[in-house]
Amino acid sequence: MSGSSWSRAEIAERLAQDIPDGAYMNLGIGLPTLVSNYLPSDREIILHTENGMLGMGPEAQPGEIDPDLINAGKIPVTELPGASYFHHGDSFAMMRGGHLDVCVLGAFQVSQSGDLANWSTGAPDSIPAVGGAMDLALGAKSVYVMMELATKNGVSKLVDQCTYPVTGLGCVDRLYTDRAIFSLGAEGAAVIELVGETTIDELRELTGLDLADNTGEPA
Amino acid sequence: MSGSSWSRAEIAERLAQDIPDGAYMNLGIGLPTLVSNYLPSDREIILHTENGMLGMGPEAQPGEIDPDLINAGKIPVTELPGASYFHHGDSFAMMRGGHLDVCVLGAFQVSQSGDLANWSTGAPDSIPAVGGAMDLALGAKSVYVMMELATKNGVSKLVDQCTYPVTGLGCVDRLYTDRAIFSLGAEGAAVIELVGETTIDELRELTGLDLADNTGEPA
Amino acid sequence: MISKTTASAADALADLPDGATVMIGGFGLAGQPVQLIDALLEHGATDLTVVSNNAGNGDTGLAALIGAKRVKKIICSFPRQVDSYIFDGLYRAGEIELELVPQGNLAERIRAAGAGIGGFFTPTGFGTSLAEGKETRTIDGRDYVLEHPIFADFALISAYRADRLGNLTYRKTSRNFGPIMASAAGTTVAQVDRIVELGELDPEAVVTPGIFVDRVVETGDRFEREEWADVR
Amino acid sequence: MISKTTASAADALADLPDGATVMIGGFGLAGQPVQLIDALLEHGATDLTVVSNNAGNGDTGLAALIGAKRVKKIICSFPRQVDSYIFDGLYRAGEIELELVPQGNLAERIRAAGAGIGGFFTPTGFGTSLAEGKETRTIDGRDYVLEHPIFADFALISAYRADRLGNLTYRKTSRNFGPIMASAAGTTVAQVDRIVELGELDPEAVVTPGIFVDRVVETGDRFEREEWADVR
Repeated sequence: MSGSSWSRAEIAERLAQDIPDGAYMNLGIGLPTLVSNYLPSDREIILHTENGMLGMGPEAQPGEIDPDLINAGKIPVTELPGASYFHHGDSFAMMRGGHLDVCVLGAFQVSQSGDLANWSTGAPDSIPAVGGAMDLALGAKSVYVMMELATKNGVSKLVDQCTYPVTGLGCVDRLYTDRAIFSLGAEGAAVIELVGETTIDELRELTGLDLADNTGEPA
Repeated sequence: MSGSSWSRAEIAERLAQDIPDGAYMNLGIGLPTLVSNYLPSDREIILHTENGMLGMGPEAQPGEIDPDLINAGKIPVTELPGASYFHHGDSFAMMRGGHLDVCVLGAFQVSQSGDLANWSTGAPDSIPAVGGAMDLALGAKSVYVMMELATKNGVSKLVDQCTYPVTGLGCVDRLYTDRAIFSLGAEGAAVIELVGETTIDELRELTGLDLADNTGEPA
Repeated sequence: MISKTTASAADALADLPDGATVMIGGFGLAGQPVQLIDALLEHGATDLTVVSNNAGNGDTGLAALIGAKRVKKIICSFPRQVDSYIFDGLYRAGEIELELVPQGNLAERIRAAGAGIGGFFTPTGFGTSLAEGKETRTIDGRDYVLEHPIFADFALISAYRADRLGNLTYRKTSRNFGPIMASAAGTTVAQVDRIVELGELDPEAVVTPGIFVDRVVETGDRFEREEWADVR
Repeated sequence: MISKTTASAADALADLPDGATVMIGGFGLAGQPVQLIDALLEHGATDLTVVSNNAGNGDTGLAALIGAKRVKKIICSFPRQVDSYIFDGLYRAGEIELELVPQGNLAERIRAAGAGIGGFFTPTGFGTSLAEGKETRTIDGRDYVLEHPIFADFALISAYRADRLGNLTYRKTSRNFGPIMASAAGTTVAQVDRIVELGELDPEAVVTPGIFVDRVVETGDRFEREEWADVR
């Protein structure tokens, strides 16, 4: 930690502490995959990949690459004892049916009521692609987003209303950022943990939101 | 064959000739199970049982009874090479999706447009029970009914409109009886084969229906 | 370390409340979770809604539970059997409610609950008395009835092998309702012959992934029982 | 005697007509029926609608088919990839139509086609631009979008083992769309490494029963290929 912000690795490390023993979890493509590096060794957490597997192990190393065994990011992975395979219909039924405990996603924007925008920037000349983003947004009992709180230009990505095309409405429960951890919901965003010397007032100024202070409450 | 009518076994034997090589077939509980005794030995016909199996073999004999291996009538059966097991959701999806070639059912009544009544007599004090009847009625590319054409009291069971509660509408393609074989459909019933000395006029009188004569056409 | 192994059927049902909706696997006797049903009777929970294909045979298992007046309502496809006299009597006396559902719609409604589907259009039952009052729609020239998911508080199922993560395999046609019921209940309890070491089950052949299973009770090798003497 | 074995991929696709809707299995390269796609390109059918999770990688396989302008429309969830330049170019030029479907809805719509479901209410996509113009409904407090089945004339899939009845097993995550696509097409063609003797496949572990498969083409052991060198 450097002063009042976390690196991406630190966000992932902090988030990993909140995954309970025995949880079934899906880590979205990109940033969220970092979380798997920090899962507490005394907890058994079972990873789901939406292309049809429970019990996914670490990324495959040279010498153990199997083209039939990949994750949703199409990266070769490994299989842990107790794994199982199933087809895409069953895999997305599992997600949509609310059987996973936690899903961790990246985002372009998140609204204080938990709307998620992470599939499209809406740029008119872009090739649209959604993949499993909209399913993942609804795909677990708890949906966590991890991202930097502001863009490189200093604009807050936690917003009142998403301006990017939404992926799902009211679906994000908790937001892990480099400056603070927030709970989101119909009643708005609340700060539940501050990073380093960050203050709530700084966050209110950055986001322009009337953030509740729940830092005193147990997570 | 005795004069102008067939026994139940003869109906089953005749129906069996119309099941093509390679067909996937479901035989309803009761009378239709007789068909399996007469399948031509030079044809390979694969039996489905809706409680989750393809490749069902003959009824189990003493010494080979396995309580985990039963048919939809809850009778112990056997397994043929190339069999497969699946759960009830998948089994009825297979039927409803039209993957079976033939389903053979018994009936209380069949209407000339192919409505089927075979699940309830509608008697007010009876305990209702439907099982898979309504699924089977829609469960194959071709649905065949086998039954005696008339009740013991001489009343036709091939009717203009079913008076018993229906199992499915317009679902029966062909009707195999002790007196004749009929095709059914939106355009009404047609006789496609007569048993022994039975005449179309006799059938018209018995059923009270304006039966078309398609006996000259190839089946 | 995750372990879904539960010491006894009684322990596995200890928190099952009065008024619960309970799915019970099995088609006839195949796949019936006999020990769990016995434990449910012993447990004493009442005012239950039971979802099961049949309504009990003879005077044991589900029939005994119904006979003990623990079941206020049953959702099933085929209550009437040659030996369903306990259900028959209570039904005629108006002492048990029946929701009769075509077997394929029963299966698909249970599957929908597990799969997060809010409703679906099925052709089965269209135009029949079992679809009376239900929304219908013609889609691409075919007629359908709208049906909704069936959820349960508990599912009691019978499987063949489990590991400590709750991954299950079944045996032949006793698979029937087990996998879909496991997906549709808040708490799924599976009785299995044997709990094997992690890694012994082939990941390609696991039928119910452990994510759908909360508690596993080991009930001993079925082949020791008289009924399986032929296939020991 | 039933035998679904077909001598070559070309034979298996001989009657595939212009204008057909063709499902193509695979997620990225895993489970892609490479030999069947090559045969489809060779076959020459055009004006195709392709249903597949992706829209091709590099300049081989599905990308080559698209590059040869055989595909008028693609229904998929994730066309844009680092190496999807052939699709990208044609799409930007307005020379290929795209129906973008969230991956879970794509899977469930394919499953619905195979399962005789006329339509279903799914929560995925509600409130997003991909549900614009679609019927919605609130059921028990949750918002849903009505989605309809996707049928195909042909499904081209890749599996691991088959028997002469067309029963299939898969290998690891290459299973993906194979089983559901096999159920949703008029004619399903599977390429497999090896066709084994009847009875060699464990009936408990068959993933796609032969009823869903029309033609099987044997393409040889995958472990002979360079990509599988690590797991030979």
